[in-house]
Amino acid sequence: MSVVAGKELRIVGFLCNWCSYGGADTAGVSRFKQPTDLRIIKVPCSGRVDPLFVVRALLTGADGVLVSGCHPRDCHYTDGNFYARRRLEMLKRLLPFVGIDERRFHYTWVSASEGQKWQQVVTDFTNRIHQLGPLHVKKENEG
Amino acid sequence: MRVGVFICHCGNNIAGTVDVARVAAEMRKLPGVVYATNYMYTCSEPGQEEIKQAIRKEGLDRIVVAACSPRMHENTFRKTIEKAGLNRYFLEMANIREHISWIGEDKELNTNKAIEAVKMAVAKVMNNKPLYSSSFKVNKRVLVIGGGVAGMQAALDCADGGLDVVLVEKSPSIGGMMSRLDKTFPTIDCSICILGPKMVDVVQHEKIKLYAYSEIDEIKGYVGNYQIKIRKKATYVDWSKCTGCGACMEKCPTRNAYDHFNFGVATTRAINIPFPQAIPKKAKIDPEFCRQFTKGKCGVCAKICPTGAINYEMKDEIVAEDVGAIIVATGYGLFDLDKFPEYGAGRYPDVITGIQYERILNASGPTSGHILRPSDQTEPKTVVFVSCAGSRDKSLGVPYCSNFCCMYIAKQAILTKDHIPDSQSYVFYMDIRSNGKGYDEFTRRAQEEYGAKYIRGRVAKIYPKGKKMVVRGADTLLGTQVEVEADLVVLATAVISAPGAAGMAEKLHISYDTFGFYVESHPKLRPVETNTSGVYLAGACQGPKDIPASVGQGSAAASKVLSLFSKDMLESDPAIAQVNINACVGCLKCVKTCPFQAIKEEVLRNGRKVAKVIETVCAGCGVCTSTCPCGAIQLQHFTDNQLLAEVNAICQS
Amino acid sequence: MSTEKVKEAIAKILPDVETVICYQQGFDGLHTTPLFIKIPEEINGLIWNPLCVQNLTSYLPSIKKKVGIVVKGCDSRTIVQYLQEGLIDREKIVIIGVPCTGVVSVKKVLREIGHQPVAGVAFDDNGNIVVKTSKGDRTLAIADVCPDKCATCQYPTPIVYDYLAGDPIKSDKPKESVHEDIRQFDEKTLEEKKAYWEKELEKCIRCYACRNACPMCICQDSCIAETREPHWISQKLSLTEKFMFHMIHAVHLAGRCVECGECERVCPMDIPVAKLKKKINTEMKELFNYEPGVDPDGKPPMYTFNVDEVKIKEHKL
Amino acid sequence: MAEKEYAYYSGCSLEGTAKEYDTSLRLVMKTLGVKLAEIPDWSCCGSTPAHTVDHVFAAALAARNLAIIEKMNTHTVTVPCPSCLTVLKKAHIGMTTDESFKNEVNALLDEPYEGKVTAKSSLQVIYEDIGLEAIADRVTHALPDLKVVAYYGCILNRPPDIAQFDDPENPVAMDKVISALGIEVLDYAFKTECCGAAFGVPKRAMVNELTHKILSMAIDVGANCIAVACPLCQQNLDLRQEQVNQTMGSSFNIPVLYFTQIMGLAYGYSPDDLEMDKLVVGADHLIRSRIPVEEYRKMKEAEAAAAKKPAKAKEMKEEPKETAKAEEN
Repeated sequence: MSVVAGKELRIVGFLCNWCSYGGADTAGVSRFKQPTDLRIIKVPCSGRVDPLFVVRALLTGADGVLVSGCHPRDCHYTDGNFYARRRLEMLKRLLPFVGIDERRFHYTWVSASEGQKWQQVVTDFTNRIHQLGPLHVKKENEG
Repeated sequence: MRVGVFICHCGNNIAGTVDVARVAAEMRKLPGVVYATNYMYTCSEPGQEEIKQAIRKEGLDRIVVAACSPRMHENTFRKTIEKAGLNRYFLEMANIREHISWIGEDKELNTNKAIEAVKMAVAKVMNNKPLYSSSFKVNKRVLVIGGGVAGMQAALDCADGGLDVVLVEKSPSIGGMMSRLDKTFPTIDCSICILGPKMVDVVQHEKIKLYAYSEIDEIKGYVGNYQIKIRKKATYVDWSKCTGCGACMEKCPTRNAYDHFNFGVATTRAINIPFPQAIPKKAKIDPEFCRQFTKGKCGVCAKICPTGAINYEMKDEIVAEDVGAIIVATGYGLFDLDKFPEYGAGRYPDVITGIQYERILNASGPTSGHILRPSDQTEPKTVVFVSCAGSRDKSLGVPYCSNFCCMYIAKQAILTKDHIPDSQSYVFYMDIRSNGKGYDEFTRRAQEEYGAKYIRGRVAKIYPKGKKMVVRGADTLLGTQVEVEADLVVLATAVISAPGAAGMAEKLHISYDTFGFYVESHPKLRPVETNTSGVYLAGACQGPKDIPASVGQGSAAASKVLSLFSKDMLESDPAIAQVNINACVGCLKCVKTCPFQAIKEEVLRNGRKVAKVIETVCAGCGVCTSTCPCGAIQLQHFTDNQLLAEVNAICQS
Repeated sequence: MSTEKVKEAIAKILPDVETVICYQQGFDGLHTTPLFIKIPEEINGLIWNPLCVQNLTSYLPSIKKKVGIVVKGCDSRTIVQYLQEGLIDREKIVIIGVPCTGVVSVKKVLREIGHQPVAGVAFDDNGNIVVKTSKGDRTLAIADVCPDKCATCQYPTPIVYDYLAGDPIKSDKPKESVHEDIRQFDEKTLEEKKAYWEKELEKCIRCYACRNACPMCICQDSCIAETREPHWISQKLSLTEKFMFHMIHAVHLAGRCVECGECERVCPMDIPVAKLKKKINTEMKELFNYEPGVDPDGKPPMYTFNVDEVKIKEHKL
Repeated sequence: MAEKEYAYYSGCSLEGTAKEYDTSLRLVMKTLGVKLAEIPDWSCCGSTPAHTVDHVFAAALAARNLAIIEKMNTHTVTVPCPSCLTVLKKAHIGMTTDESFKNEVNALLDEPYEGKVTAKSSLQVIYEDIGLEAIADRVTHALPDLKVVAYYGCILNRPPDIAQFDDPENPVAMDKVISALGIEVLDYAFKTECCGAAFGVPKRAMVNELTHKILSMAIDVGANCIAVACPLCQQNLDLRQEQVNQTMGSSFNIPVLYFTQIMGLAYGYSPDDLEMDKLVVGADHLIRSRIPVEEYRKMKEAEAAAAKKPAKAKEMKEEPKETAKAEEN
């Protein structure tokens, strides 16, 4: 059991270490309450996020995937999020072509100081996924 | 593989909303996990000792600590396991505090989420490889950006510590905001009298190289090895010849140039030296106002200059400097009057800002220290101060307190009484914030000894009535509306981030908050560090700050640089990209995308082309790894397999 | 007619190159196979007709010596893309371009003749292919049995060449038609599209023929579909893993696929694998006004960026 | 110029106490080439006691009208009365940002409101959609004696989130419109000051005091006329002047005109067309000098020529005193 049945759906988040992971920490320190569905994977930079990680997650069990990096122009590594933006936009447009609702994948920018924005992003995205419901209705007997 | 898992209670911070014992119990069921326990404070001395004991007793070779954010204690635990003989990169942390216990209310859901988070960490740690730092040489020069009091203090402390300092100031003189102030609270000593000698120390220090009227164009490199490009803006005056005699300024026919130093309280000449104590005391031309530039003819200053320093053809010049660390002290900005339509939006000449009033009070200011109101140059008898003009006002985008206005208003009220004994000051305030040494006594003196009338309430409107300005506000203590007919109104306008702060942060790769203030590494424990190693903060660029705090931070930043430079070699972060030359097909797409030009082409002995990472240049972003189609270049510690292990741990369970 | 011109061009360049890559007849009249000409005598083995379908340019990145190659318009896009990505050295390649009015899909022909053994093939002057079998001759219009890519071909004349065998031809197909099939497919509901791909990809036997034939699949032996470092997918023949493999192929070709159609041509299971890549091309055109393999000075959009992206808007939640 | 069309929600005041606002607005709009389409079967906007008692019910009153407008050719409605405007916009914003509120309100309506209507004050339409240039183009008459201050009142520009027009503290639209007519407009600090009209019945003394302030500030800055865009403002400032004079010992006699009446005068309509006779404080003495623009221009030219001869000796010496504010370093 990975999520609490009936209460949670499976949401994977890829957060860049410098901005969004820090933003999530800031939200935590400020005790900004959030839904519990999200599971966070720390990456150094949103530019590290191969779109195929998102595909892998969506194909193997995730109901939603969230990628969050530094605001454009404020990347700790100068250009990482600029690459991320292109790649993730490409993926967002490809997903519906293979029958996956693009709303299940969201990418955004949250800085380390934006604890409140992080709370909002997590809450809104989780609500959205709950509205869409589970992606994997009939579970394949795999894995 | 023998993984050990340590779940921290963090007192009640985690254990309050996460069933830590159950998390530990669940972990024991995982393949590979041979030891799992929970402990009150894992980061404490005995907590760390327990990890070391377990490593020895149980023969653990991979460690997972589930506790607070790795941004907090990852280094602590890395050192712990290293002491027990493990490679420090055999550690993973699961953030079950900031990301779980502090943000979720349901204990069952939190516990489940914590189990998942630790599972992910276990999955990842089993894919961790030992990594080893290498060391590199440090360039022991430091760049200080901003020549206000914080930057000057930092520069002097570094220079006194034996470091070569490059100080860059964007205005024509160092001194910053403090050089504009008349007196300072709570001692009423003269601002320029205490700052002036410091300014002289800076310019005379053999270890400090000053670039005034210059800006940072580009910053490249990393801690220990930065390459800086500095733009020396064209002054149209050859400073090597200029003696600062001021003859040009006297003869310049353009008398209506905007006076930046005096915040527009007066006008200046198109060629000017900002103020008598300026350092360097050199003239510069404002081409916006100079007739030679606007009309194409004049040349008066060129004729008058005894040393022939005037050069209308001068262009910006770019100079390069290499440094090993950077102290950012770029200061703050102030709200403009046009933000306040209810106070006339700058249309009423006798409604001015606090900093403008400082210039009017100042003996070397445009009124030679006589308080004269701008509209008719008469002495005001009633002066109203409005605190929080913009500050603590969400609707204006400044929800924060500007920190030092309460104090300077009290100071200005005292000085007003000193200058004009039969004057009366009124202060509209929300709260009096005077929480420094001797501060509260000072605001009380303003009221009790100098008779300033403090009215608790906000000002709704300021409007002219004859020669007077009527200030209408609420007196919330009396529960009435009050109107004061004033001769002069001073607004304590909100402190905002310096103009261009965001752009500077982007050049430095440091974070800034919604308001443009730079974000420190930890609000309590790392107040002058940034998340970019080698870059430190001083003064109000990090948030509104008064003089003592700015000076303190300047010294703190300097001490950080001095301790960084106490070693000749620095250890590199081994979490960088690595090429598997057997898998690399030499397409070199990684070379194209690397933001740091850290990858180059290498030809093997058999003639095959492959990618090669320049270890000292790689910053570890991983763009190459997500670019490489065949997975041949892998960012260590964040390899595809490590991240896939985490994805699988979530999705396939 | 072109055949002679091609032969002439080859004869001219042969002294200057190590080998010239072109086509010869395969095991029957319907099939062609690559021919590597090293000496003048071998030129006679060359054939040139609408059955010369295979994209020969795939050989180029792995050849170190100077070579000549015969290309159609569509094949030339691969060369352009190689040049953009720095995978070949233009100096080391001599290109003989041949304007093309459309080729024949062997699969379609075989389907038409009921997969009978072919005794011989001829072409008439009216754009027909005549296939001889034991059950008699069958005349088919080339336009009816061409691969899908020919129906909307925008580049009948090679984009880059050193010698052009024949007169340049202009495309008579409307530009909008190129992505029309993608637009139409996209109008289906999510459920329909999901069901479609599940049905199609379920057929995949993971033979990797599509990958091996793809000129832009430069990884070959290092393909992450088969490595354990990194270990992206398992060898299990499940729908998820098949789906994943085809998504890997598509994503790795984002902004690179030159739409030569080799992947689909070689697929033994008739899976429309080129469609996924074409969809991404449609988006690349829309987002970055980029078309792979057209401009030798172009930059593949996934390896560059603009600080301000005009077409990418921030997504709201 | 193609004719612009707007739905026109006059509201109850313009059918009664502010009849002249309605009349002058229609004339001005006609001159400006704007078609005002009547809203069939419009009803109360809800700016009654309803909005202090029941938000859903008040919004339903407004939304009923919005739903009717939604079915018309144009989806933009112009509203002369700021009070109606606020209520209509508040209902619209509430219903388009809060799904559950929308459902609650629509439950009370026969025809649901889908949120497609844009409401603009008549001043906003004239200022933003028609523009100062077109306003100036239509002027036929000069009004040399008029010295106007523009009084916007409390809710034309506020709260900013609802009004979404002009500056809430220092609005300028009416000033600019009247200036564009060639009429002198004076800076006025009390543009948005409360006139107290809402307390006209229960707290008369307070209203008199507030009204007194507004009127005396107008006199202080040298105005001889107040321009308004709100029926309640007009009524309060005009009708109450005598009362103020009696209780406060003042002697105000300053006409309070709808800005559309002033526009009408500049566009050549007669005072009768504009129903100027409905004013309590008459404006005849200000209008007497009205003169066709062409004649006025000639008169001014002659004056200037006469004034030029003796003043010849004076020479320009100094630079113009403008101090352009440079960007802060």
